[in-house]
Amino acid sequence: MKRDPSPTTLRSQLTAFFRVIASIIWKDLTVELRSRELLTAMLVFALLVVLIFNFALELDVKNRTGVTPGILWVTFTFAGTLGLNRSMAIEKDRGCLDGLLLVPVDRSAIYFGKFISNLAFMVIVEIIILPVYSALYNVNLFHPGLLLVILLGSIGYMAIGTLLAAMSVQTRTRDVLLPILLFPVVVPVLVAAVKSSGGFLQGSELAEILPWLNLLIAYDVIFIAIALMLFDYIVEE
Amino acid sequence: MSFQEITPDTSVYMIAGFTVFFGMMAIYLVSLFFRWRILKRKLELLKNMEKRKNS
Amino acid sequence: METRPFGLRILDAVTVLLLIAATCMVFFYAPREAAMGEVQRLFYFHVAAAWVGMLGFVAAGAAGIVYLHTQHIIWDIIESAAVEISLVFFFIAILLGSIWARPIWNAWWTWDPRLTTAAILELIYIAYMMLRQGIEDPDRRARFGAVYTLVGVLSIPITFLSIRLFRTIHPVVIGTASEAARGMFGMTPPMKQTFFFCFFIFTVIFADLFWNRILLGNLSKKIDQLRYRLM
Amino acid sequence: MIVVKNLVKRFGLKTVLRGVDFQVEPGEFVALLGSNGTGKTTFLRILASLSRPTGGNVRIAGCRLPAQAEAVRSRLGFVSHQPLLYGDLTTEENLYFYGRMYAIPNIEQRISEVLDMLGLDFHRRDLVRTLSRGMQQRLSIGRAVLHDPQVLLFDEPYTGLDQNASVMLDKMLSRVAARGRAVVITSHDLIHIEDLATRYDILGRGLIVASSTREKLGRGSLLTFYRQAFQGA
Repeated sequence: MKRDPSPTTLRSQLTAFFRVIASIIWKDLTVELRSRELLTAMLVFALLVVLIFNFALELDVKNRTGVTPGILWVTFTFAGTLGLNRSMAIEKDRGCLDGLLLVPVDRSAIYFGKFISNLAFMVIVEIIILPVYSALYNVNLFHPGLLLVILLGSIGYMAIGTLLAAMSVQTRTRDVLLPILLFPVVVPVLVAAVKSSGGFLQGSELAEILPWLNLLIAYDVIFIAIALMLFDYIVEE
Repeated sequence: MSFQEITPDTSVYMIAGFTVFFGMMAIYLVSLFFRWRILKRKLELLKNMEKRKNS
Repeated sequence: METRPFGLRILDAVTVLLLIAATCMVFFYAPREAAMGEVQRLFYFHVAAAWVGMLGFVAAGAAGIVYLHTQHIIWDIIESAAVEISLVFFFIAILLGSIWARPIWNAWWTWDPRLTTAAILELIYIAYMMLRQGIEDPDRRARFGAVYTLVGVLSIPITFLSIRLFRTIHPVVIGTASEAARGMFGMTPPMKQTFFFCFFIFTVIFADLFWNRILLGNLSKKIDQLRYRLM
Repeated sequence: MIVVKNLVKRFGLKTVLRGVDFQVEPGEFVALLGSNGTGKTTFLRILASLSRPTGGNVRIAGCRLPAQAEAVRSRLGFVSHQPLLYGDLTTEENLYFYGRMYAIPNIEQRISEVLDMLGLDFHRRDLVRTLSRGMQQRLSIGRAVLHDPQVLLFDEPYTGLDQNASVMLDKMLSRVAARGRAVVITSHDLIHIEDLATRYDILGRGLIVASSTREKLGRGSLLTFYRQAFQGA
């Protein structure tokens, strides 16, 4: 690597990095606050999925606790792809992605910015769905462990989802392609998240849940690292 | 384990299995062969076109 | 590269002969397994096909890394060839596994970690094919293909781990739980010899198909080049 | 300011640029002309560090591409034929967003300056998607000059503009070019370009086939020059 003519210190590079991340998050939230397209779509869709499960699975009291983690994660997964597609379409429609790529900062900052705002949208949807679900089915979901699992699972899902959405938005089939690309590679997240959510809800011992939590954390770390390495190849010609 | 003493007759499944194996291999080979032939034909066509263009 | 090189023709012939030899060995040399009967003979080809699938999987991942590093189109051709062969052979392995499982476990499908992982890998490969189909520009197709291959290659071991963990915590095995029924039969020496012979033969089959498929990819690239020149 | 030597760009099998040599001094306003599909956009995208060159040397403001892309990007403004603006943000917010990412000191003041210059002060709080195409294009220029770059690149800025908007754009272009910047503009609209640019380079089949300055050509003869260049090539 060659040095820039105007030598910049690591510290100023870091501030630039975080400033870009913060700007992208600010921008995404402002746009969303104004149009409310993305969150509305995700929320309505998530509620519909919960509703459909009620009829599809006949959720009587006996069944509920067993299938609750499964229903929650299916809902989050589907709503998540909806959000990812929309969030990337915003960048692609008016060529804004090029505008971001022109900013003098390492491209991983753009990945992180989009990743964190996508994650924020997913977490917002989850925060709304959880109380609604517990009210509708009379299940207490407010367990700190469960919240931790949901956060870890969403991180893993969005880490790889942001990367693949940046890819699928540049193809001919666009939004159809994203779930097809994404679902087979997030299987470990779903397995681990469903299992550990179930563990917390049924009050299993921590030793039983711990392997799943470790798996989630490992997945998160590995896939954030991978996405950082590969993001450049996706946005550059 | 009752069936450990008497060997069950599973030859039908065996025959089905090997049929599937050789069938799949054949399908793949045939697909490779046809793709190869189609490409060769295209190549011939393009070469002729190039010759005509040059002459 | 309009005609296949002499070496490849010889390899083709050798491969066919070896496959015939392997088939004979499976039928006539390997003894009948007492607990499962004739269907156990599928085991040799089943495992060997999965082995070829694994070879293709590793080759695709390696080619993906090299492509992203060098950006040379030949590595993209190699990568897609490896994916295609791996797709076919994992599919064969899954089918043979199912047919084997039916009389033994009384079910076509068990959610065994290896079997499930293979099925998920098939889905990743299909997604890979669809991704490539959706991109016009050959450079971008190659880049995205390589990126997705790498994502798949890294997620598969974790998937396998997670499904195995899933099974160990919930030890509900469909069908009988006897050792024999789970496929862990003791192999007699002739069985072992057949097994390793099949492994070897299928590696040769892999090499032969891989070579052929790479030539096919090369030919297709050449045609695109020629067509572009004529336009 | 811009030095390009033997630039080659291939997309898969297509060779779009086959050895372009190109140079722009500070204060020069270069029009890059040529019919569609001759690689004008590709060329500008390489200069803007959005696309990697396959071969050759590119230096912008003394920095090499793509090795020192970040340094180049901070000295460069790029206006694409897409506006690169967010429809659901206001005029002011769009500039604020880009300004923050470029780390511009006194952002508010700089935004006011730019909006004044563009004549968009009145639309400060309008959502970008409610603006006309011409106003969006002007704002897009504002976005590109926000960080006061030494090099400005315009890719087909006249596409989709009506007569009034084009005249307005002419004014903007001459205003942003007047500060000793190096400007490169691509277009197939010869009429507007003729009065603006100081030099005309013609790109045909991936090479610069002809080049001339305004002084040499004299008024009204760009079209003839353009035609001759293609007959010669």
